[in-house]
Amino acid sequence: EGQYDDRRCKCVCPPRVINNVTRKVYLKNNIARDDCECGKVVDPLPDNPVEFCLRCECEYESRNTMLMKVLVLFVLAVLGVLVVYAGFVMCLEPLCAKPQQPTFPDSGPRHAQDDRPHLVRSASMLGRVDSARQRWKKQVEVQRVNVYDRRNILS
Amino acid sequence: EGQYDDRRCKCVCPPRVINNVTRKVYLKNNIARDDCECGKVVDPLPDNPVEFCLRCECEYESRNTMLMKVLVLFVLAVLGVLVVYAGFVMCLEPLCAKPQQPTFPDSGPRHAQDDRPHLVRSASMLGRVDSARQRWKKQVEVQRVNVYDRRNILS
Amino acid sequence: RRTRLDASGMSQDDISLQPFLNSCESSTNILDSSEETMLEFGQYDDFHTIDWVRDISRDRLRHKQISRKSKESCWDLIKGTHDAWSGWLCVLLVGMAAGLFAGIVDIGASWMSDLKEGICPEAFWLNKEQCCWGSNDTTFDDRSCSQWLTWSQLFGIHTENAGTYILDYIIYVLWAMSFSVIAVFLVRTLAPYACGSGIPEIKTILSGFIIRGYLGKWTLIIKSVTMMLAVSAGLSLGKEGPLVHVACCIGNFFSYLFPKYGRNEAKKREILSAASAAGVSVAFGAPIGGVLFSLEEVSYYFPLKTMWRSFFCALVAAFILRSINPFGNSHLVKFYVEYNTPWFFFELLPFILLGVFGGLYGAFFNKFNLKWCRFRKKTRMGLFPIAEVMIVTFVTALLAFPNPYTRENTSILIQRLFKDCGPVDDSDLCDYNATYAPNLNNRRNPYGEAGTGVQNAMWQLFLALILKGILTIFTFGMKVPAGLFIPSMAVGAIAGRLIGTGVEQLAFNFPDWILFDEACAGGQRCVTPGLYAMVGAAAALGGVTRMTVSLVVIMFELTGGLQYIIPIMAAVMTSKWVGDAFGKEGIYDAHIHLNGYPFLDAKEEFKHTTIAADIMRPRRGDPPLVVIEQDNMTVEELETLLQEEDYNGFPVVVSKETQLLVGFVLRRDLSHALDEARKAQDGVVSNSRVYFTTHVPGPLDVGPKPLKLKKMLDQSPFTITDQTPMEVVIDMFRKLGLRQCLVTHKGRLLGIITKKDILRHIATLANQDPDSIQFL
Amino acid sequence: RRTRLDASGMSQDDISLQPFLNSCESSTNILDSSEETMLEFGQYDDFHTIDWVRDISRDRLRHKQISRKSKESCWDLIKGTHDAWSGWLCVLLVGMAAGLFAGIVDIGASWMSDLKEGICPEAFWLNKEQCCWGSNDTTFDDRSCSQWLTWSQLFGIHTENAGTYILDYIIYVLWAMSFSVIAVFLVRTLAPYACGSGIPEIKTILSGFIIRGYLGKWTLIIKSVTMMLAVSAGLSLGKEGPLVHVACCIGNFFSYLFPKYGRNEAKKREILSAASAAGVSVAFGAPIGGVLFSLEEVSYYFPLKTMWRSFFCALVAAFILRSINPFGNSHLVKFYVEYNTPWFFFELLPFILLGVFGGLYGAFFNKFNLKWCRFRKKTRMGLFPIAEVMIVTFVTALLAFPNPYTRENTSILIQRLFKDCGPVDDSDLCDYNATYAPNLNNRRNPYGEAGTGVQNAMWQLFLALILKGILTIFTFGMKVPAGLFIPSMAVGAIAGRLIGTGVEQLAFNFPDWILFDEACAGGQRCVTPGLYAMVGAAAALGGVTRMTVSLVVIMFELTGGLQYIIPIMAAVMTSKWVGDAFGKEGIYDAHIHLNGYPFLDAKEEFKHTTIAADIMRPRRGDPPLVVIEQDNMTVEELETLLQEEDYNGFPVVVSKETQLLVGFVLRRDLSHALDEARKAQDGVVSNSRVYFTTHVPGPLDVGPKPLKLKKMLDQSPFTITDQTPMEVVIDMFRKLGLRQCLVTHKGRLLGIITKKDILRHIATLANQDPDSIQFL
Repeated sequence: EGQYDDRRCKCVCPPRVINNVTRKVYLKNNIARDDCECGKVVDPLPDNPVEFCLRCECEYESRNTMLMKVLVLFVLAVLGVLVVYAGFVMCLEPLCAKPQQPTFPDSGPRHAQDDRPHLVRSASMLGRVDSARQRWKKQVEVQRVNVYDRRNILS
Repeated sequence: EGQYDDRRCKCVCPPRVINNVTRKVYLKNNIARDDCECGKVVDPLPDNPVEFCLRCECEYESRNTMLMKVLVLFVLAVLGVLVVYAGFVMCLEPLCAKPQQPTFPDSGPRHAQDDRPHLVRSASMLGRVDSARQRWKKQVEVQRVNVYDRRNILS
Repeated sequence: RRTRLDASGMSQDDISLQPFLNSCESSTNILDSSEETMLEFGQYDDFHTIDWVRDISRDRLRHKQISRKSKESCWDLIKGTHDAWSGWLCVLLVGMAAGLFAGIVDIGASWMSDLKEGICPEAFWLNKEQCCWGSNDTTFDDRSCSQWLTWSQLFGIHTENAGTYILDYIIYVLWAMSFSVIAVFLVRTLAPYACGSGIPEIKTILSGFIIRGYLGKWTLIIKSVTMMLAVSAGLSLGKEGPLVHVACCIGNFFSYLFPKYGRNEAKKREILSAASAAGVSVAFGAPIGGVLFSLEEVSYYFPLKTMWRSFFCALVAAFILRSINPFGNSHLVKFYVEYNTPWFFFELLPFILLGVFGGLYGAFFNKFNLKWCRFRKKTRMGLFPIAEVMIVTFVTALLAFPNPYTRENTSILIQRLFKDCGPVDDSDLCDYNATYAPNLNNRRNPYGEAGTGVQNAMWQLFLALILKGILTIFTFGMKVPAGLFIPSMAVGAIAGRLIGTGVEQLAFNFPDWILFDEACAGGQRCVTPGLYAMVGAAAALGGVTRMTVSLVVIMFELTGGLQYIIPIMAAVMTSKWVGDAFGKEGIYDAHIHLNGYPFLDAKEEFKHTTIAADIMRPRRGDPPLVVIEQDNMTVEELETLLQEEDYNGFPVVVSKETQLLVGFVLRRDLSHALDEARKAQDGVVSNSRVYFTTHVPGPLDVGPKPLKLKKMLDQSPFTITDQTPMEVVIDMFRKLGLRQCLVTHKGRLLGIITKKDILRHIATLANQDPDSIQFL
Repeated sequence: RRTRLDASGMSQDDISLQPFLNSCESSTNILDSSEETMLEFGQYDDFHTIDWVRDISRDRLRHKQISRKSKESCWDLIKGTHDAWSGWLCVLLVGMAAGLFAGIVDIGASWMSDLKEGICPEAFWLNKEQCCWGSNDTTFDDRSCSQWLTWSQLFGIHTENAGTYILDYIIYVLWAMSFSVIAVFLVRTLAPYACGSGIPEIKTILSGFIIRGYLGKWTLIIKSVTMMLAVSAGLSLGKEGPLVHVACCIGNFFSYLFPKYGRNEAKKREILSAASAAGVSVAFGAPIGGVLFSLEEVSYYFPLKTMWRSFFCALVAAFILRSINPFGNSHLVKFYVEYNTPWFFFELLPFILLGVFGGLYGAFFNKFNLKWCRFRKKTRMGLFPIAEVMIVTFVTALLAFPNPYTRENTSILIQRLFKDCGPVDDSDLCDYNATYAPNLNNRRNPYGEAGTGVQNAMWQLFLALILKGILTIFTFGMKVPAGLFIPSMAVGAIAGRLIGTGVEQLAFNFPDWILFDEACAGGQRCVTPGLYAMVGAAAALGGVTRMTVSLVVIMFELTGGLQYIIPIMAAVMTSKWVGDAFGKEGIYDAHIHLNGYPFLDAKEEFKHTTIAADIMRPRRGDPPLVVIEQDNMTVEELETLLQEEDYNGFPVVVSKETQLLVGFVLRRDLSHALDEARKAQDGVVSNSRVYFTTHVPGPLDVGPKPLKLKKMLDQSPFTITDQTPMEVVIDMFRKLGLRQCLVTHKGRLLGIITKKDILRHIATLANQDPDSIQFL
């Protein structure tokens, strides 16, 4: 019924009692910018329309509900994927993979010296992706150690 | 007759023919800020005052003619003094004083090494002023040479 | 100065850097051409400081190569042109992406926030305001309508009683808890660097520090998403600081598309500088304020060079965000207001009072937040970040729900406080006992004695002030994305509105007081409480962050009226002075110090009269400086040296006796070169001589084949004499972006000063623990 | 490097400096304390470059003395506090005075301008607008009224015919001639430095150059007065640039009240930087724009440090000027306008076109103005400045009177062009064949087919465009105060209005063109010609000056609407790029080069790969560098050295064989010390040895009493190696504010590089005449 339209004209007028309700705001959806005038928006016009309308202030407003819908759905999708993926990383992987304790014996941030060789060796696409993921996981591990365990950055 | 007052209320209204003249602007001087309303400014109000006045836009404005008067007179005074003094410096002084040609033999800007001794010697007030004036004159001379004769600065 | 440095040729890097590293690797033949060497040896290790001079020189060489090449063929000319324009293209992309991200975050966060209270069943993707946007049954300018259902209504209970209140209460708390748990879980699992505000780290990174992954793609995605969640959870935090971090991540991402920036850390920071301007621009809808923020707070080495480009970037971002129009009000921020009422001279007094409040609040907040953060850092408490977030969220939600001013999103609260009461406002805050003419044409705002609504609102606001003021201390620093612009502004705005309403009532009841001059004479309305809220917000924010010009300009752009600059400036100035009296540092600098980042503040003046000899290593009694002789050391000796010492680099001298300086060689270059030479098997053996000179004895010499390493010698290390005043030395480090500087006396090498030495020296002189400076 | 330097201990100075010089002199005992030496040896010669590092060190020592003293007594504590606050106090005074001067100039100039046309006999001190301000017989929003009499009316002729026209014409020309003659006469007689715009010189001075008297009191007074005269003469010039100069004079004046600033050239420039911000602030009513102008164009050594203080100064100045309210419209500039109409996307095309026009005009203007100025400088024409001004004024007045748009003051013209046609505008520019509803409540602006009035106006404006465009070339550079902001803006505004009206008519006649999208559909008014005028003004100004951010912000502050930033930015950007394609320099930089000021641009990037050894003196084949041995020269030898060589300073080495650098001694310090030692008669004779070392052979040595000069040795001269890339060297000179730098190789002194060498090198690489660099 035009409830979620993208264009409206909003008139703010002096208070007036209609059907026992004091009314100040009048809206009309889906109206052209040019038609945004008191006379075309205020539905039961009072007896002195000119004087009444001179006291109204009408404003044309527009929004984009389609964009909002798309963005909110996008956000929800991303959020869902991330949560599932994070759950996978957190819970399942440690079970599947062989136990691999994070070892950071030295006090300095650790560098994965053995990364590039991996990369160079695995020429296939799958291997590449896998090695990138491994490297990413190591990086996250380093971040986690810095932030949560050693707490030396991001107070 | 309040012609040069400091406060006015100016109403811009829809054009209206009064005494064969189309009038849009109505002024009223020397009026309080609170009274700056169409009803109190537009003198022969038309028959439909409410509707007419709703279409007017009134603005209260103020200025300071006293300040303008003082500043303009001040500017005139300064200008007069400067012109007279410049005339004196330009025309009379060369006649009174012994002819003193500006000598700038070297290419670098000249420095008046013999200024401070003057200053130290002349302890009296008059002498001080005089020596300051002499130094100022030399400085102006340097400026003049730089700007007009050698034209090396202020293209 | 003994920093740790691993000897791996190239270190682990962001994934997106990989193609460049590959191409980099394939052409690494360091003994060939000095230009190649310069171009390829550009990677830094994690948590190290970059060498601005070196990077800028690399860029110049690259530029020269390209412009030389571009005369050869048409294609190269196009490539050259592309290179010349890539800076503008890059900031254009960054600005567009920053605007888009800000739009997504704005829409997502406002939708999720309202999810705590209810839903729009017919179009669930709309938030409360948008749900009621076209509702014809709106009678007043209010936000509720029949389309929007609270959760209890959704469950079919349409009466309002204690039961529905408690049901809504529980659902509110549950939503808040689940949002924050998801946020902290995502951060912990996928991108730990996404937590916090990010501005201290951005400042440090732009001053030339490397934190690998801090501006990575995962950080970008996780921070964007969790930012929405954290805001929606109703925590006392904002998304403005994190937006700056997100913008910088975007800048980092796009800079990899342009080798000019992606492969040169110094040049990349030009893009980051512009990106941070874009971040502030979209966070506050203030492009000019963003540029000034970038200039005043963030940029380091090139304050003016990038200004025009930053401005462009900030404008593009603002333009895109405006096209998205996330709030449906055609402004970039929720709390944009446009005043037209004048302010009067006597009001400067309450404004300055607000400044004092802001300064005191800033000092209070900074002190206790720092204490709490230090406590978290040092004790076992920091080991339970998830539990901490859950507890804080629970407490926040529990305390926030009963008070209408804390229940709603903080942005909406600020908007409510900033807004002046209009003729059609029927909220509590505008409940004045006033009868006013219906002549809407000269729209008079309501004015009169405060009604019960206003009195209630004052109490509730006061409670909200205390709640927000205290909760923020515990919230800022938690392991979720958390900015403090919004909560600080909220605290200031509440205080401002309280004082503003007080002054207004005073002026109404005693309009003839001498103080009110003639402004309020005749019962005229002379006080705008909304303006006080705005000034208060500026003051509180100024007290916490100690920003100056950029803050004033941001607030000015929020109001859009030049005439309010003077009140805002008066308050911010007072706030800064009062705040400085209790503690010199803004919250960001304090966090930088807390974490011990190697940040050499560009604005602080060094007031002491020490000289270089006091700071330089080796100190009196230390073993002499480790140096390399230019033509008198063997490969083996150098290898031993590299194993025994862990300095970042070594000065090369004519001989150990004369100590005449020849140049400086970096550890990683040297070790790489020795490795390569060993591998190449062209006759270099352990007792081959290493020559850093042009003239190398020919083959008629006896002995093994010599190794020529002159190409990798930095022949123009910065030197100062031992008598140089420290302020000059510090100025050199700051302005030229040095990493180290050699100290000489009468031409002979005496010692070395590094950035870390300087930071420790400054810390010592300020009676702080010099060992707090951690990295380098 | 062979610059001339006289040996007088202290040079001639401004009069107000005298007391300080005296006190300075009385305590000059250079052999006593090094601190004293540092504090007192601070004067520079005319047309020399200051040494920033040295001056900053001097300030630090002074600060240390004061804070040490302030613990002693209560009075000293007060003095210490005053010293700490003197910066703020000084800029407060400067801001207030700048606002006052701007007010006087504004009122005086607008009054005198109208004097050419007539007078207000009942209150002669009011200009035309103010004369008619309260006139009740005003029927339209027009400026003429019965109180204001033209000269012919004053002579009793009340009919309008050819005779009165000619009479008014003659009187107009006469007034113009007399104003300009008085102006040029006053400038020539009392303060020749008051002529011109002043901005190139201010830029140079702030970069560390000394021009004695350029910021003196006489310059201040004469420039203020003659500025009004020049504007009133109707010449094609503005008062905005000169206002910046005047503000700097005020800054200089007040800095002498505070020894911290008055006696330290480097510190004084902090005040001058703030003063220039205040100057722009009052010139355009744009405080933020002023600060950015100061930052972008003028400030040099301390871009960010003074920003907050500059902002304060600019705001104070704006506040004072606003209180004076010179135009009676409660705005700071005549041509302030506030638009509310939106702009549409398709309009970017004409805006970019305007940018192209602006860039072309800028390039054209810069080229021919420079040619004309060079012609004036090099030929005999420059010897007749008074005649030149008279001729130009005569031609200007003669051509300006017939055209109503050139007859009036340029500010009024710009105001007229910027203003959108309102419902009550009845001027030619708003003469549309349109009937519109009398519903003033939704005030629709007139819109329709252009009437004859508009068509006439277009022709007249086109003629005005050509006239202004050409006359400005000959006007800028004449020996009267002359800014070019206003004429450039006028040219751009005319072009903008022309194009804007064209687009408007196009949109009216073909509203359905694809280009106009749906913005103009249904005959809606979609084009605001006033906005085009504003964009055009920005573009033309951008083309001439090549300002960027500050220009956009200034224009934004003139309109007060954030939404117009994007059009303005698009135009300014295009204009800068188009302008840069024809010539890299803005007009100010071009004039700096024309005059050969030693200005090292802080923003230009050095793109070449030369090294220090290429620039350093002595060149290959030159005689070796003149050095002083630290303990091996007699007083006589040094005196001979000083007589024979005219270098600014001499390096001190261990011995001529080793060339190991010990320090650097300034010529004037050395010669002063030798003089003093000779005068003191304590045993120093011609063959006394001079020692620059700490250890001096005791009295058991044979020979005359030695002279110890270690105190005056600068033991920390800046050194670089001969292999240092020039871009690093230039960066050091720019950022650290060096005057000279010593070049070493393997610890041994090789040569020296001065700022002049660098400037000449840059000029050579840019294919310019290196000898154009005159001073240093």
